[in-house]
Amino acid sequence: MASLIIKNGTVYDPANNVNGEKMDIYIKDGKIVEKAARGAKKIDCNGKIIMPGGVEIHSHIAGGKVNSGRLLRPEDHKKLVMPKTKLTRSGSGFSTPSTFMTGYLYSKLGYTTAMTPAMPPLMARHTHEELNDIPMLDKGSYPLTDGNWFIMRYLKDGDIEKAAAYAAWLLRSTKGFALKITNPGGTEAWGWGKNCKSLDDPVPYFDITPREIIKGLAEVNEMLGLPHSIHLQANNLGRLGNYETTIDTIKVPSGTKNKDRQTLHLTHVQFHSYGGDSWKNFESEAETVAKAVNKTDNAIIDTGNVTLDNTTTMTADGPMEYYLQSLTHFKWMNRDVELETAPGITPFIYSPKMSTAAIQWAIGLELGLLIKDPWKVLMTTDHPNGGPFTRYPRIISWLMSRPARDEMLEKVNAAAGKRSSLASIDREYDFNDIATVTRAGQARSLGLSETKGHLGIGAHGDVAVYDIDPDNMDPSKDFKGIEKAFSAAAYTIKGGEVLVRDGEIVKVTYGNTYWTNPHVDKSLEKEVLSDIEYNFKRYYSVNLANYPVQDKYVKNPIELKIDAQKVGA
Amino acid sequence: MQESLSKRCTVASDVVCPFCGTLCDDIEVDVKDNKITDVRHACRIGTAKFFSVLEEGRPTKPLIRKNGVMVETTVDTAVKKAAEILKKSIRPLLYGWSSTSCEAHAHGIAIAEEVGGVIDGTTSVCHGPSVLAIQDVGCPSCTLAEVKNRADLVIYWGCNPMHAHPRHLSRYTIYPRGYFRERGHQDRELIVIDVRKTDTAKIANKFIKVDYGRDYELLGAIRAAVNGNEINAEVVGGVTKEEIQKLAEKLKNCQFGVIFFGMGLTMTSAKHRNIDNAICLTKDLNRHTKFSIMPMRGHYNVTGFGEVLTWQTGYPYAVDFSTGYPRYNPGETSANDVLQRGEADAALIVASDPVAHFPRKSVEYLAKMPLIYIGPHHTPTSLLADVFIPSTFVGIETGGTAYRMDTVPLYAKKVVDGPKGVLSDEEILERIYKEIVRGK
Amino acid sequence: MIEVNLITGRTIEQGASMEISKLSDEYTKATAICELDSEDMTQLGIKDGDNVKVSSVAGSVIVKARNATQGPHKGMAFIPMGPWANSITGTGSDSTGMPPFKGIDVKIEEAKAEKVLSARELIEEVYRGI
Amino acid sequence: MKEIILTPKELPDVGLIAETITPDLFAGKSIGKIASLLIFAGNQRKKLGDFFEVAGKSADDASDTRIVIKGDITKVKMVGKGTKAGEIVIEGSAGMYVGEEMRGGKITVLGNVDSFAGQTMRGGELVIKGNAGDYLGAAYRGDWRGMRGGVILVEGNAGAETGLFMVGGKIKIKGNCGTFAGVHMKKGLIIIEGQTPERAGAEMTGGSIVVMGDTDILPTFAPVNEEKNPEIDGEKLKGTFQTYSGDHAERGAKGMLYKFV
Repeated sequence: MASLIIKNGTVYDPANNVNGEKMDIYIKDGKIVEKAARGAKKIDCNGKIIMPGGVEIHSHIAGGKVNSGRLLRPEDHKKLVMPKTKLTRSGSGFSTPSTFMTGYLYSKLGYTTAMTPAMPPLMARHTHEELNDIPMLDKGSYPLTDGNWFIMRYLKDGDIEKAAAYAAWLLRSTKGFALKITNPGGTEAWGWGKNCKSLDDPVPYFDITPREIIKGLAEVNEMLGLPHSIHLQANNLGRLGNYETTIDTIKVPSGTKNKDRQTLHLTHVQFHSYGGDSWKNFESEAETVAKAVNKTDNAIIDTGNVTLDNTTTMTADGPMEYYLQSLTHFKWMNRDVELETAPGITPFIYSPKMSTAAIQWAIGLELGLLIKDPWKVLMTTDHPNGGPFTRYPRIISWLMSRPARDEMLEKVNAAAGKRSSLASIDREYDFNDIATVTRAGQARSLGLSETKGHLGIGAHGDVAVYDIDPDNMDPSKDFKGIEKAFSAAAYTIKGGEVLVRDGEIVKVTYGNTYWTNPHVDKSLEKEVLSDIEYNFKRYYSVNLANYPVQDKYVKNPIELKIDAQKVGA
Repeated sequence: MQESLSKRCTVASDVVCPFCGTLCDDIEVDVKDNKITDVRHACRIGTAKFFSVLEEGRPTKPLIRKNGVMVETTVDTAVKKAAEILKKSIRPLLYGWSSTSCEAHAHGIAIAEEVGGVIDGTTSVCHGPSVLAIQDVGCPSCTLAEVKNRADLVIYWGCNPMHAHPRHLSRYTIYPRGYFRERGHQDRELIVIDVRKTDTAKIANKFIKVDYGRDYELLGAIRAAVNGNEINAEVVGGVTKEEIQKLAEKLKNCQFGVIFFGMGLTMTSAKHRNIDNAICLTKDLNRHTKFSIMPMRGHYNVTGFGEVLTWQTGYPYAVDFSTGYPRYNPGETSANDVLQRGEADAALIVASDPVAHFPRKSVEYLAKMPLIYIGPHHTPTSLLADVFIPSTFVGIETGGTAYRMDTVPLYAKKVVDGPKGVLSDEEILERIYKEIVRGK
Repeated sequence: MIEVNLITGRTIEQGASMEISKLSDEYTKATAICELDSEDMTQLGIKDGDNVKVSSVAGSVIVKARNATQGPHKGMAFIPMGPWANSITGTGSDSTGMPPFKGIDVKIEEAKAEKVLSARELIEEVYRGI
Repeated sequence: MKEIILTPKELPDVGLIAETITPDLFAGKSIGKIASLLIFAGNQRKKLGDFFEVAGKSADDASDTRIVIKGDITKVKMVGKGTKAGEIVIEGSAGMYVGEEMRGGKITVLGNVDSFAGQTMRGGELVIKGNAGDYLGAAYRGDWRGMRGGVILVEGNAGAETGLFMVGGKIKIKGNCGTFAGVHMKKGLIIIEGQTPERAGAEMTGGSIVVMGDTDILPTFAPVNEEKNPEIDGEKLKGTFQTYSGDHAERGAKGMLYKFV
């Protein structure tokens, strides 16, 4: 494997407290090393900035729901196509790009890792098949546990250890990385066309509340010692006045502790910071939510920015997608998954002229700017829900430049200025902040900060270089230049290999898929397995033997073995 | 596999049946001396498929047409010839795919992209119209055990599972006991809507006979009734207004309803608009209760081909790579249209039999062009082929991924070895691909 | 001669025999048939098992008449999907991709003296000359 | 106005994709440059000049450029795609997608056109002297916003699903129209001077369809009243019309069907 010296660049590596220092980075055997290796290839980055490769904690890039979104939207695919080249496969899709194209597009932005957040366990094989067809990135996926009958019953019975043993089995069976919870309880209620409207609204026939599910799974997560915390999409996404549920939710797992990271990752909080009781008086409650995040030490969030595009919404929150299509009358897919969850999909046009969309745009930015500690707020669009990930450079320009935001505030519906605090916020991100919310913080939240999201010794040789000279560029003024530079990495280097040069793909690789494998006490596992066997025969539509994802479905796996044998012992 | 009886006799359990989109995964197959001796739990057609690997005179050697006669050749020569035909063609059609694995699909798509061809699946002549409808209005659906556990009202419209998906009713919909339907079929009502009293209709609680070609009007009238609007006719499609209104009330008042539909809707007058209206009815019903709808996908992996093609190109069938990027428009880029317009100049047919299942005019064009066929049996298509490379049976002699009609993916495992020297579709296609890119 | 509406589709016999082999006698037996309503058969003056000629604008084919078991459906004929049915299915797709496999206007005449071809014979006769 | 004359040579059976034939791309180009524009013949990247004799002169501005195609181009797809200004005259029949995504200017076809003509049109004028195929002035697959503006005039007949998901503009057919005219229509006007067998306005929620000849009206349309010499979207119609509202399969549908009596 080639060795590299990345010379003369200005480095932003917040995890190692390197904030805009001119220094050289050495890579050998795919990792960052202390000294230049003999014969190493030099890359001169004079007048450029250097960051760790981008890390994405929440982006719907693979799996049944994503593919249903693609199927649903030929008109979206016609809008953006990539022809085949000597090096790369062809593809199509603006809001839901095809797999090969997804990898290329992320790589062009300087990203080297992306996690897909919502995998119905029964469909896990599908998610992995797609992940295998996404080049350029390290990947992983989170099995959904929100409406899981086993989990709900164990938690209801107060049998937290069995719930943990089941969760361990589920991660192993799906080759999943972390526990995802989407609209806890609400997805099972959706089996009957209903929903859970507050944290204490019980799930029909299961006699358990969303609050109990979240609390229980947070405990399960820490009991198993998983790298990432629970990854939660709170109840009431997109509903008026939902900020109260959000603030309530942040407090639920406050009893759980972890010394290295949060115990709750609350996702795409833009969609959960809504005030008002009718769409006419819809307003931002981002300030209130940001305050709650500032106060807590157990939760961090990602933003879920709205980018004002014609996009495709997709979530395991079936009732929410139903509600959304009932407002727009657009086409709508629903895909309830037996005993597990209930994804839905519908297109959405965030028109800048619409007051709602303009306010949603403002909320995403407010969250980023009002949460004081950049380590507590990660930049996402909940791709493709708030907009496609290809808009990240634009969001970066908004975060770094008040004039950029002012220019937008002029263009979009005036409600954005009136019913959010965005117009009054002066804060502008610096490159260190950007590196935190797009890399370092994401890696830390995932529990992968040893190897990802930084440029210290031993880290993966994943590096992004952008054509920005920090000494001669004022991001606040030249926000268009910022957007342009972040749109096409000067270099994207992954595992020490140059994949992108001057915004063009120069090499195609397939990264690793991360999955976690916690082992609990053997006798507990046996007990839970016999329970699983009993219920599978009766209530699933597939035989138990055909459920777990076979090894062959994971290309280049990285199995994170976790000793959790104290559970049940 | 567990050992049983003698050393050479094994029982493979949890085998996935590679016949229809029901994708039963509870089959048991007895194997002795690498021969299938018994098949349990499968339906009549599934059983026939497992035993068909034993067909006498099954082709094991590739054939190439020389001076009008098919002569035996080696796999290498056949692969080279196939690659040559595809490279020479300026608009090849790559068709079929429903009866092979997703692993094979991926190689097929790579070939289509490399040679700038049109790739289409049997969906085109099956649930293609359903796809067009879904793309226009969406599709509220679910996996099959949702039906098993919750459904109290099941409708089969324009489909006849007793013939085409024989275990559908017993595994997923009517007969099984479910979590919320402990008494099985006693807890459910079955309605069949069709132009004739099919064998499925005969076991229904209610059979509604619709006039041929009037499904669209009937669907519209039911929607009007569900939505509280007047119907401006006394009889629609042979069904009285009162009966339509009663049916609408029944649909609104069930707890969990589902519509399964088949070729009786996709092939009949109005085609995709029948499905469109049926999906919109399902959407309307979700304002009142929980309702889902699902196409009865025919071949065991027709769904899988759509999935792979969609994630790799963005579109589920009828994809044209001639401009270097995927382009899609059934009616233009679909197999029968390309053929009947005379726009293809060579064809690669895999895991399907268009000569048996396409209209005569399409086949006339197929017969005129260089034709490559890959499949395990001699078929009407192999009879017209210029290159025929026999392959193994996926799910019997070769493992591979398949997607059930509700898009649940399963691994269809191998239970016996294929005939000596016979490669899988996946291997053959990979070799053709390598031959095409060699030297490029 | 009668004029009826033809639909084509699956039967379990066609399905099972197809999996055995489309070149088998079982397949011809299961698929080279036309299910007719008893009233229509009476009108034609034929009985179960007699050969009939089915013609559309696209062509014609000889198949065995069978009593419809999933009837009654006077005025409607059913031929299982396969090469016999497709000898008479029409052209075009109304620009949807889906050819007309159901709802074809056909004429049916008794053809007791004519032979039902096997799949192989049918293919060779119809297409080999092309 | 300056004219560029394209005379088709032998065209391949596999057909051509010629989205480069539009005044917007011809304007300001020399004959040689125009002849070297990209055309796909199957998977072959070819030059326009490989299939057409190119003569005449283009103007600097598209709006002053007229393209005249002398002959039959039934095998050629996408002529005039995205045209914003200028004129195209096809003195024969044309292939699929004529005037696709057209925004302005005028395209005249003296013969027939194949399916998908005027797909997702936004403006301009498309005149077809012969017959049109299916999906005239329709949306692309999956798009719920079809034709948004402009005028399509067909002097012969049109096929199925004319004006699918139409949200604006006008389509006028002097002859007969196939099934499902104006299906899913939301806005705009379709006038069928001949007959249309059935299902006009299926699932429409807005817009107007006028049928002068025979038609079977869906049972989900409700008779409203009789109107004399109505004026719809600026079109003055002569005679008495029975009006129907629908399609009441949809909730709150406000589509109008005018049937000549």
